Amino acid sequence: MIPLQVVAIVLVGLGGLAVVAARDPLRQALVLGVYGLTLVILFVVLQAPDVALSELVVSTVAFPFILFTALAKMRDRE
Amino acid sequence: MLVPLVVALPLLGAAVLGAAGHFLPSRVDDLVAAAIAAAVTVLCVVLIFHSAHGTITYWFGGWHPRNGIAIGISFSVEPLGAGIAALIGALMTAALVQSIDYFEEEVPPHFFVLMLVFLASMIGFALSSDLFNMFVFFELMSTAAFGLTGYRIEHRSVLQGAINFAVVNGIGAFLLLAGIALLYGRTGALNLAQIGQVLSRHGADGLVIVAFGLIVVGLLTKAGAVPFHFWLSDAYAVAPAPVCVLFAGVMSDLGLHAVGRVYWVAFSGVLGNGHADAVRGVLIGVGLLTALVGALMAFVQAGLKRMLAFIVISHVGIFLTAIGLLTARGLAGATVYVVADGLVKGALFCAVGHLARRVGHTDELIAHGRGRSLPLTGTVVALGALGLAILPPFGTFVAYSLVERGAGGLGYHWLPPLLAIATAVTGASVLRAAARIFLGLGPAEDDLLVAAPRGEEADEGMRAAPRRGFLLWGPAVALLVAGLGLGFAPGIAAHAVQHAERFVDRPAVARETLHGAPPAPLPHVHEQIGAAGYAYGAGSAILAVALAWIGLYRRRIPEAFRRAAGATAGPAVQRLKLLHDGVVGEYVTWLTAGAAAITGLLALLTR
Amino acid sequence: MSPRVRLGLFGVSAAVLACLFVWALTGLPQFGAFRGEYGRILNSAAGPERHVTNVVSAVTFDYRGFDTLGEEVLLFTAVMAVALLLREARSGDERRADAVRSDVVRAVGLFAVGPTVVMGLYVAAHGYLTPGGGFQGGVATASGLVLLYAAGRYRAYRAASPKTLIDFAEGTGVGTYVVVGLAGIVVGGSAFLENVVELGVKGTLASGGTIAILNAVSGLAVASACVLIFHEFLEELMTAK
Amino acid sequence: MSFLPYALAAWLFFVGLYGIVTSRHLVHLVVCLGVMQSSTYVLLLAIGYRTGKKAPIFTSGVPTKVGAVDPVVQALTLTDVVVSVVASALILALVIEIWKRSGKLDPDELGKQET
Repeated sequence: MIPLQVVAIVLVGLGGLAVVAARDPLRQALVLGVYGLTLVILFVVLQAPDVALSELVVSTVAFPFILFTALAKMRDRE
Repeated sequence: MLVPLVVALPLLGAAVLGAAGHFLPSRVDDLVAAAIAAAVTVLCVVLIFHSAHGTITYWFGGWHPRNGIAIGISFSVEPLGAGIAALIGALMTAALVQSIDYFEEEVPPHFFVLMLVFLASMIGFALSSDLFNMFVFFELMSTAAFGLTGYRIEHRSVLQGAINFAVVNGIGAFLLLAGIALLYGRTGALNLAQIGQVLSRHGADGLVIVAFGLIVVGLLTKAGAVPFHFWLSDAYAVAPAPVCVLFAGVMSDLGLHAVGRVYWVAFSGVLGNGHADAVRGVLIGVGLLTALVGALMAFVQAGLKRMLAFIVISHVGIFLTAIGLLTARGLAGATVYVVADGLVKGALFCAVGHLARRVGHTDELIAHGRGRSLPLTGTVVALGALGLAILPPFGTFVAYSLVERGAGGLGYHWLPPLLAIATAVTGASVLRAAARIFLGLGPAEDDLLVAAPRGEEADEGMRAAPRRGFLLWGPAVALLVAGLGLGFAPGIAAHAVQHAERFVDRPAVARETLHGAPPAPLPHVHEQIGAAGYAYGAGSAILAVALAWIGLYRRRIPEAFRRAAGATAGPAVQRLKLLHDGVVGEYVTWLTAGAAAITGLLALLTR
Repeated sequence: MSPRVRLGLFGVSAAVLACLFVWALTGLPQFGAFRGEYGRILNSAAGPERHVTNVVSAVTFDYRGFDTLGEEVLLFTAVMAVALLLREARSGDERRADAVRSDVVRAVGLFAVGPTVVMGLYVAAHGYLTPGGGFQGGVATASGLVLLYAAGRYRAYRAASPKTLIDFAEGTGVGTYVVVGLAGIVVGGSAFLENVVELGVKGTLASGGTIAILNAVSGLAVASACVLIFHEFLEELMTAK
Repeated sequence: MSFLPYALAAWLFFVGLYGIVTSRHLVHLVVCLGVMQSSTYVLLLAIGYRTGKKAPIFTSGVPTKVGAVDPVVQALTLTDVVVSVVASALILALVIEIWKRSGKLDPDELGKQET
């Protein structure tokens, strides 16, 4: 196991915890984006560029966009 | 040649309706979908007979195994699986025919797209012999199903039922996938037969046991076994009745069918010798618990849809017990039972749909006596109830008697009576509701029963409009006739056992799948229903009628006896009711507890 | 169940389950020592047999192409289900003003639209040669269109994503996958999803036979699925309620 | 040390599960579901990794004989990543509808009212 893999694994582990611990959905959506990027790094060092690319497009644009739109909608009446 | 069509045809139909369905009136969309479902049913029936001579293994993309190692995805079609596929097709056809007149409004094409995808995914799940492919169809099935559950978005309980469904099934799917990943790490294979080959070379260590546990838990979540059943009663109670025909008739049972396949094809080599008792104990334990809890909960429901949902749970328990016997006869019994019972439950849900459409309510206390104008539907419900209560000589009874002999063969003579009690209680629940709604018997109030949450039973937005009825009740009658009539199919029990015998011969199945070896010859089987079988069948039906009477007129029972019964059963029932409160966090907690218990017990018993 | 009881029950069962899970994980081969036959066969066979350089896409679109059909339909199904759920009539007049007002954001957004879409298409097209493919490229292309919205051009975004056309594209994407599969039976006289097209020269865009077609078709389906989802959510946001 | 990647998968699985059980906001719950899902990706890719081997992409100059990490797990994962977003979107659509009807997003409150 190379050091980069260890670093990536630790980052993902912390990232996952941070996502769950962020109880405010708006902040959580931001943390989730960062978590996605750590996953991308992990997939790259696991020699899975195809999956990394998948995760990249999904976690940087698609999922945050959907989350923010949903949250923006639901802030309306509160 | 025919094999891929049973999945490709509905998918193509779904794509076409998705692209062009907007331009057609919804009746046309519906007819197209129904025609496809009917064609698929016919294909599946043809496949039952084609595969009788030997399993049809179909390799997608033409990627046949190389030196006995599977590199592609395959469907394995044998009569038992094809029979279940035919059941799926028949129920879907009935549901789509009924929905022509069931919905008052213009139904968006998306609904039919989802129905067709649902059809394709269930059939794919039933026939696939690749573990990951099964997972894909599992997810597809869930996604289509919870879209359909949320169809009537007007009421919140509907949305909540759909969310509980999505979350719990999602977690179940992750458990399943984790199990698949573990197996892939061990065997480097995804094909069930190949996994079985590799596993049987080594002993049962932690990985094998936990992987089996996780996969079983994932599948049981879909099936709705206790304690994974909470989502099911929420979801089935709120989905439109034609959709429930499929949910109740077959979706739940598919999870169990998969447990049987995964065990026999992949795990029987490594767990079968020496550990079979452990697996048997756990599966039968969960099965019996599910059968009895489901029956009890069904009996205290006033809402017909929720009652039927708990009946589904109870019967899932019965099937799980049958599969858990881990014998060919148990497997055959479970399969015939799934088909016969699926048709009966489908008929009941169709009848409920008709009732909802005509009366506007399906709560037995609210609809008390209002069904008098629907004698035919009432007859269907009453006969269906007796079918649930395994009245001889109908289809469900023939299946039950197979299970009964299977249990007897293992010396489990205490098992058949327990199962018969569950069938009697479920039959009694429906009989009682039928007597109240269609005959107006008994009082119109009963504090013992759980009333349905507002909006759920009235099929929100559905008004009591008189209508030409044929398309509403026709499918119910057809399904009921098929389900009860299955008992008269000549030699069905013997055929089922023959093919089950072939199915449980793991090494032969693996040789056939991976090396193209000729199928093992069909063993000679003679099946005769004994006196004990008839006694249980008649006993269950009589008990069902008696319990229904008690349910209606329990005030006539002597006070002292009633109070004693209330004091013992009351608190337990009350506590049980309280657990089903719709909080998703609690459902997930139970899921975790159940997963830990099942996997932990397997680990303890095999050590 | 009170929260404390729930947490207690969860804690105990999760702990048990976690121990079992870890027990199972110790049975796996050492990290990095995996020697699965399946993957090894495909790694050596895919190049010669299918004339592609990216084995992952050969697995995705050929050896396990049937799975991918399932995944693609899953996407399609989820989109249809979202459309079914959010189907309420949304009155067209109550649209809100564009959400983004900052000129800098608009400029950056507008500037990024072109490259993102081009990059998405590139990733989609070269899937069987280099990392990427229809799934990743499809999402990227759809994301490019979303940037139009971020750039404050809701109208432009709507113009670029006409609902009926995208619906049609989505259905076509899935339908074509099935049709290509059926072509294996009808034209080739062989199996569902079996290759019936010239394999072409390895390393060029015109290689891979059905892999190239299925890759393109998936790109279309994924892109339209994402656009449709974005569309539904945006419409939901834009309708005041 | 070599157990670390597998441990990560287990960690993510249970962290996500904990988040779901204790969640007081439906959107938070959906995101936690996503964390659980990513644990299965990590598990699959960790299983398929082979020390010293490269990605299974054999552009000119890379002979097939060298071998590569397992391509199958990657194919299984990459489509699932894309699909999972849309599946989450579906649940979020349900959440939006619930909010529109009740103005509530706390799963516990939602459940209690029903009974």
